[in-house]
Amino acid sequence: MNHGHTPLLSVSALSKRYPGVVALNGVDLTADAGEVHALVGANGAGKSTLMNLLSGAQSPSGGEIRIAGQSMQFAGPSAAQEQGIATVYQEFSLVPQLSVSRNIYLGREPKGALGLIDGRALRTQTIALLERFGLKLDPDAEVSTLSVAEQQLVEIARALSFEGRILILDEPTAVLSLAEQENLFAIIRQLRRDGMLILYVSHYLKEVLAIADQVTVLRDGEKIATRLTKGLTVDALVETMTGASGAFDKAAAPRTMRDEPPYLVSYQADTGTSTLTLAAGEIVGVAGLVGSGRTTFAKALTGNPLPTAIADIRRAGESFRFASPRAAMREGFVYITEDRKRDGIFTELDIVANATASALNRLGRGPLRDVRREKAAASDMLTRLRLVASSLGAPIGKLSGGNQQKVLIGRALLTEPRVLVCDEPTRGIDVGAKAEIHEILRDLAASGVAILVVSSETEELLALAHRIVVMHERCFVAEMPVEEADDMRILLAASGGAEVMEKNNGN
Amino acid sequence: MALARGCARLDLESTGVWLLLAGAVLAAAVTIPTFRDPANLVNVLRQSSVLGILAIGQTFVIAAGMLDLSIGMLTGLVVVLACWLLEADPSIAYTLAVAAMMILLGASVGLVNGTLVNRLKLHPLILTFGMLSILQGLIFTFTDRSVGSASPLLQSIANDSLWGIPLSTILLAVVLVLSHLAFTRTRFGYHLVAAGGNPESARRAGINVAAIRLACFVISGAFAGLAGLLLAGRLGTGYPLAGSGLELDAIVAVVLGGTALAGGRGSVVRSIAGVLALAIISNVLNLLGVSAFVQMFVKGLIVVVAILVNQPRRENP
Amino acid sequence: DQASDAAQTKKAAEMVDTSAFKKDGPYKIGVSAGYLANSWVVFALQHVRWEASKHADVTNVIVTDASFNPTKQISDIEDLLRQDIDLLIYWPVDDSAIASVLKRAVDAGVPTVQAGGGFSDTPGTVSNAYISQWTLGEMVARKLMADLGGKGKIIAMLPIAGTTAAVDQLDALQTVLKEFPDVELVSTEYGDWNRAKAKQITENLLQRFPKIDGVFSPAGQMSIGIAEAFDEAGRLGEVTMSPGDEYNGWLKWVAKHGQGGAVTFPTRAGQEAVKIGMAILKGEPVKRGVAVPSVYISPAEISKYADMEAPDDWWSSELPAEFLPKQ
Amino acid sequence: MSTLDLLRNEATTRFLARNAIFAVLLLVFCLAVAISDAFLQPLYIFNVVRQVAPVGIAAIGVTFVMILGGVDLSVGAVISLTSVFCAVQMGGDADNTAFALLAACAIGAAIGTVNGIAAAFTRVSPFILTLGTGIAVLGLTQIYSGGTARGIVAPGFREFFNFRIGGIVPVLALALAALTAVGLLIQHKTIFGRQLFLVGSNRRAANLSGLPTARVTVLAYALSGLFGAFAGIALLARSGVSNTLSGQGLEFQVLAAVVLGGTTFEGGRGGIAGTIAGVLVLVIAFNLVNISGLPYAMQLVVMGTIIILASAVYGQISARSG
Ligand SMILES: Nc1ncnc2c1ncn2[C@@H]1O[C@H](COP(=O)(O)OP(=O)(O)OP(=O)(O)O)[C@@H](O)[C@H]1O
Ligand SMILES: Nc1ncnc2c1ncn2[C@@H]1O[C@H](COP(=O)(O)OP(=O)(O)OP(=O)(O)O)[C@@H](O)[C@H]1O
Ligand SMILES: O[C@@H]1[C@H](O)[C@H](O)CO[C@H]1O
Ligand SMILES: [Mg+2]
Ligand SMILES: [Mg+2]
Repeated sequence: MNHGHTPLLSVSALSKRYPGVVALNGVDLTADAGEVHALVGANGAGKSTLMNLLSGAQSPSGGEIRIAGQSMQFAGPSAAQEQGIATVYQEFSLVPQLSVSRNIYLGREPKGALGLIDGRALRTQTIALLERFGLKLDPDAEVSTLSVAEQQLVEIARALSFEGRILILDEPTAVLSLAEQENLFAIIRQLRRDGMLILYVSHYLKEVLAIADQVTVLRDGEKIATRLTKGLTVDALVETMTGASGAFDKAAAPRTMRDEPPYLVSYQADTGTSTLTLAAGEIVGVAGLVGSGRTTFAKALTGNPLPTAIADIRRAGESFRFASPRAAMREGFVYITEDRKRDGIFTELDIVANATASALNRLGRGPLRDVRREKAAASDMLTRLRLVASSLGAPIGKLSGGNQQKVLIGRALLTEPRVLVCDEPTRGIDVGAKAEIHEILRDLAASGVAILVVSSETEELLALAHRIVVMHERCFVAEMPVEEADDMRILLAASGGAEVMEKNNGN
Repeated sequence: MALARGCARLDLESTGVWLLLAGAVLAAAVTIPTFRDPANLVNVLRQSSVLGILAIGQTFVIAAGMLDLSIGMLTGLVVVLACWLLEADPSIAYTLAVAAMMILLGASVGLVNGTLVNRLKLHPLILTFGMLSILQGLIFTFTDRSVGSASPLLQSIANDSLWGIPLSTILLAVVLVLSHLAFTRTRFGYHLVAAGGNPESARRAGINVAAIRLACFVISGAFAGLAGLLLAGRLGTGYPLAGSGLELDAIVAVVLGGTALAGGRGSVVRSIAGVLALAIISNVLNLLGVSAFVQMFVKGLIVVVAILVNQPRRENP
Repeated sequence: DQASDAAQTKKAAEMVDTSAFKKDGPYKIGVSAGYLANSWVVFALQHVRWEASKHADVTNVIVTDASFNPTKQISDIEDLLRQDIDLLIYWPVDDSAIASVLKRAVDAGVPTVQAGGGFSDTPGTVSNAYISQWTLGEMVARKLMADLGGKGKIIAMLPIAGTTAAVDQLDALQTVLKEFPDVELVSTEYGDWNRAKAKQITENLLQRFPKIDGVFSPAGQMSIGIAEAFDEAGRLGEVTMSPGDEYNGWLKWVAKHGQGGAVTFPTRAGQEAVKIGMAILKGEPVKRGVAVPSVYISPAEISKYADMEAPDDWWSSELPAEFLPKQ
Repeated sequence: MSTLDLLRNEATTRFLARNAIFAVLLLVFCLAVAISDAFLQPLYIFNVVRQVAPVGIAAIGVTFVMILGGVDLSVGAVISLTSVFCAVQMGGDADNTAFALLAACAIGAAIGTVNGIAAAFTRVSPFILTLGTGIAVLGLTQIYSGGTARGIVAPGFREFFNFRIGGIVPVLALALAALTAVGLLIQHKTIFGRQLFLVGSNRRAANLSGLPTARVTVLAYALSGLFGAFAGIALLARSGVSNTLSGQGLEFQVLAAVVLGGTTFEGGRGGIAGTIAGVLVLVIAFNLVNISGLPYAMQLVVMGTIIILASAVYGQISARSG
């Protein structure tokens, strides 16, 4: 919206070129104090690039940034910070070996006598900050020992500690629990009231419409439009993002019945034992709050047990307890990670290498590779998954998140799995790609694969699963056919308020 | 849970070297009477100060996520030059002047290392390995035999004691205290471990990572200069090969001290514990009259075992 | 140089009053080896053990190895003194580097005897069982000049740069060369007593110089590497090898090619050192230095020394079987 | 279409990055030829190749380990031990040759396996780990050899490896070529070879993808040890004797060569071809200095400079390709 006075932030004709890529192309944007301004767009649209330019992490190839009317050239992040711009980056931006407090005030440690750092002051400052914003963190804990969610909270606390004029949040909620998200939104509203400008990047469009005053849509590095969120619908927003009506059908595909007996899984966690069934041809969704233990279960099921996380699998007389992913794969149990960058992709290796990683033996002859067969298998699989890539020789690191995820799915499928376990299969992936991946999973189920989907996005589970189990404190506390499921029931069960419901074992 | 696990590891990591040290001392004290002889302990201290100073310098570099293989030959170069310069005029005044020069020389070699690492984006290991070779070449171009002699001042600092404590040990202690302060109480110290732990995060926090790296190399270079002066005093003469291999001993000591080569952690105090452990082990083996050949084997074994029991924790999440 | 060598011989003749060191047995002998990873010093050390075994009042021999590191040798000697040794036998990595710690030993009443290296005239060394690397170098040089007929281009292969051996041998050669203006020293190399290294260096020299008439190489183990290089380049014919030392591999080579000869480099220097040391402990006056003389062995008489059955890395000696290094 | 040529030049930069070392090699070689025509004489070239055989062979093994993201500093010690051991076992008798060679290889592989197990099942930094095992092995060698280069090589052993086929190509040079071929085969044609890159690129992902990361790790280090033994044998073949010091310090020449060849310490990149090129760059540079008559000391200076410059050039190019 255009105020009479000079807006706090105005960006004109801003561009960023990377060798080869035009990440951002002549983008104009104005946003004002006391405003929450959201940025949405497909993977690779340029959201993070824009944020990185504003936070001084990268310098523009063209265009101008004005803060309160003054033109800025940020030499580096510290320059931007001096202008009161604080950032929560999309990528992990902490030092794992250091404590929470040292991370929060990194670069701004309080000095005491003789210019020496005042450790006590550092600690008290941190405690004060955490209390003020209701963040539950141990100031002395080493970041490497925190969960993903807790680490994200540290990044947020760090940004808040600047008490600047502009707060940049690049996908802050991707790994946060509902409660933590609510707290964050409360904080954002507070800051807005205090006259701060919040730039908010997210793929969760509901969230965006709930929290933001205005939303700017980027596509292929260009600005498509800036809209008031008032009266804007998700579908309308999706349409502007994708340039086409991309809204995907929420109706779960009909379950294809099989006569094979189901797998009976009994999961022994530190908090007790609970069971779960998995049948060929059905998609089971696992809901739960962050930290409820879904990933740990998913990994235990696929050959990464902990002493306190063991999955026993029985089916028609046979019974397994996998000691390694390798062993699990032999029985057709395959896991697709929730953390692509860290546990998924082989960044500098090409697409073929990434896709065939798990299937080398079945594609080769004895100890020898069959390079031609690898190429063929990879390209067949990836065309089937509608992968968009220049050439299969390109390193996977250059692909967008969505396409990377497709390659990972391809890797799993090349092992011809019987049970496919997808952990947050669409985290950080734009709506277009998301719909495609859902389609792929449905087809797989139809072809007789048993699929377990762990997701923090209820809509996703409702759209995808035939049956939804809810995890709370590392046990399955509720189970419901999708027809009977809705946000409320799931949330209730997930937060421990599970009302007893007769189990529907899905057959 | 995860936190507990973390702390457990952290503990062993920081205490491992003390256990090793205590173990070595105890074993020695009970088995060998001569070990308890204060004069012997003084020996061990005196024998440790050169490596100690080098290890402290190396700790800065390693904590910052790098490595400096050039300090050994740099020490050697200083030994040769200092003795050569001091032969003409061993006066105290001139000694001090030369000392200043040598420390400056060391620092400037560090400056070159740091600049090249920053500018050419070279892997520190390969760069400093090249530098090692260059320095060795320079030494031999300068002389192929022992030259000059260390001034009385240098010799007495290296060999004499004050109230029964070797002067070189006192010097080491001063360096240690200052370095420990730098690590634990200054922004530089805070920022260098950050830069070592995750350079990109450090950069985003507004830390000038390049400057940090430069500084670390300068420090390790300057300390190599200082160590060279001590070594000159101890040898009394400019022996061309005096420094060869010291860089690896220093690295071993630092790692025994629980500083992972991955960077992001580091304690100069523990590095010194590592140095002492090594010195005592070799002293004990000598006192036990263990065959010279077996000594080498035992040392290798101890290094391996020590680092195996004292493993670095898992790195970045 | 020559003068200093003469001076050295004169000094060596001086007698030392050892009454200060007189003490009764049993005795503990400490040996500080500058390095042991070298067959010559291993044989020298075996001679030390052999001689010690002949003295009933010598209870044990403690050996430390500085493996070419003078700093460690200082520490080693300090540690040996801690163990109340009665006699210190040593060979240096570097003479001057250990001068002061040796002085401390002598001040502490522990006599010190240098074994096998060059004569060392410092207050820290009571006596020497020494081999004059200079005389050795001179003998080798003169023999080479004779074989060359006083003219031609030669190369010099020396041991580890900076060691007494390297320094004195080169100095001796240069002194001798003054008398032979028609002999040109085209290149001086350091082969570190390492046969492979000597060979590689020579291979390159062969590229650099279309003609090399003679090779000055007093250390046998390097002479072999050099000869191999010439041989493989098909140029063995053009070159005159200097005498080497009693390195068995070299002796075998001489026996095979009837060329070069050898200058003894007696490993019994170690034995001499113990004899001197025991005399000192008895308080008997001793010479500052006992030269263990090198003699020239012509190719003709080489077979008396060469042991065709023994390894290359072996030294001809009188050691009794039980004291020979394991083979 | 803009994306198309973007990809084209992206591909080219990647190509350049992969092959920077060969450019460097060409450069150094031309320089060599310019300074001395000796570098055009086959006899001399092969001499150079033969000189570098031990380092080159060891470097092949170490490359496997470094693709995996590890490093092997014990290789120098392994070279010493295996060559001494081999000579002693031969004991001057041709009948012992076969056993001596096999046993030496077994020892090398065994030491490598120990490194591998430690590297696979602990989180110890391989740099310090192999530095330690290296010291230990050096000690073993000293204990075993007692300081002398014990043993006598079997008659004909040296002669065989140094025999020049057609009066030009020494068998030792052929051996290096053959082992290079084997290395290339393992790298490109075997599943293990591909798994090396996968594990080196992202160990966690490799493990989750069901790769036998531990087995791959152990095997890689075992190969490094085995090739170390081959190198030890080559060294013995060249010199005819060997002692504790023979292999000392070689590990760093090897390291330099591998890194010059474009195999990074981070792993997941590089390969045998580059390594061999790196080896040749180093040896040519060394001989160049030698031929141009610079003193030994200067050789060291030039070596150091080349290592820095070459890897700088490499780094620049690969940096641009991301
Ligand atoms: N450092 C870089 N080097 C080269 N290309 C880059 C770099 N960073 C981003 N890009 C490219 O710029 C384009 C925009 O990337 P950006 O991260 O800004 O998109 P995004 O909207 O944040 O995507 P996502 O929703 O997945 O976070 C993409 O094509 C990306 O590949
Ligand atoms: N069975 C178990 N035994 C011990 N610790 C467990 C167990 N299950 C989970 N945890 C711990 O709880 C924390 C969160 O678990 P996990 O990551 O599996 O939850 P999640 O539901 O996947 O959360 P997210 O939404 O972040 O993926 C982890 O640190 C894990 O170590
Ligand atoms: O071992 C070396 C060489 O064998 C040389 O021949 C004489 O000096 C000894 O120290
Ligand atoms: Mg982004
Ligand atoms: Mg999870």
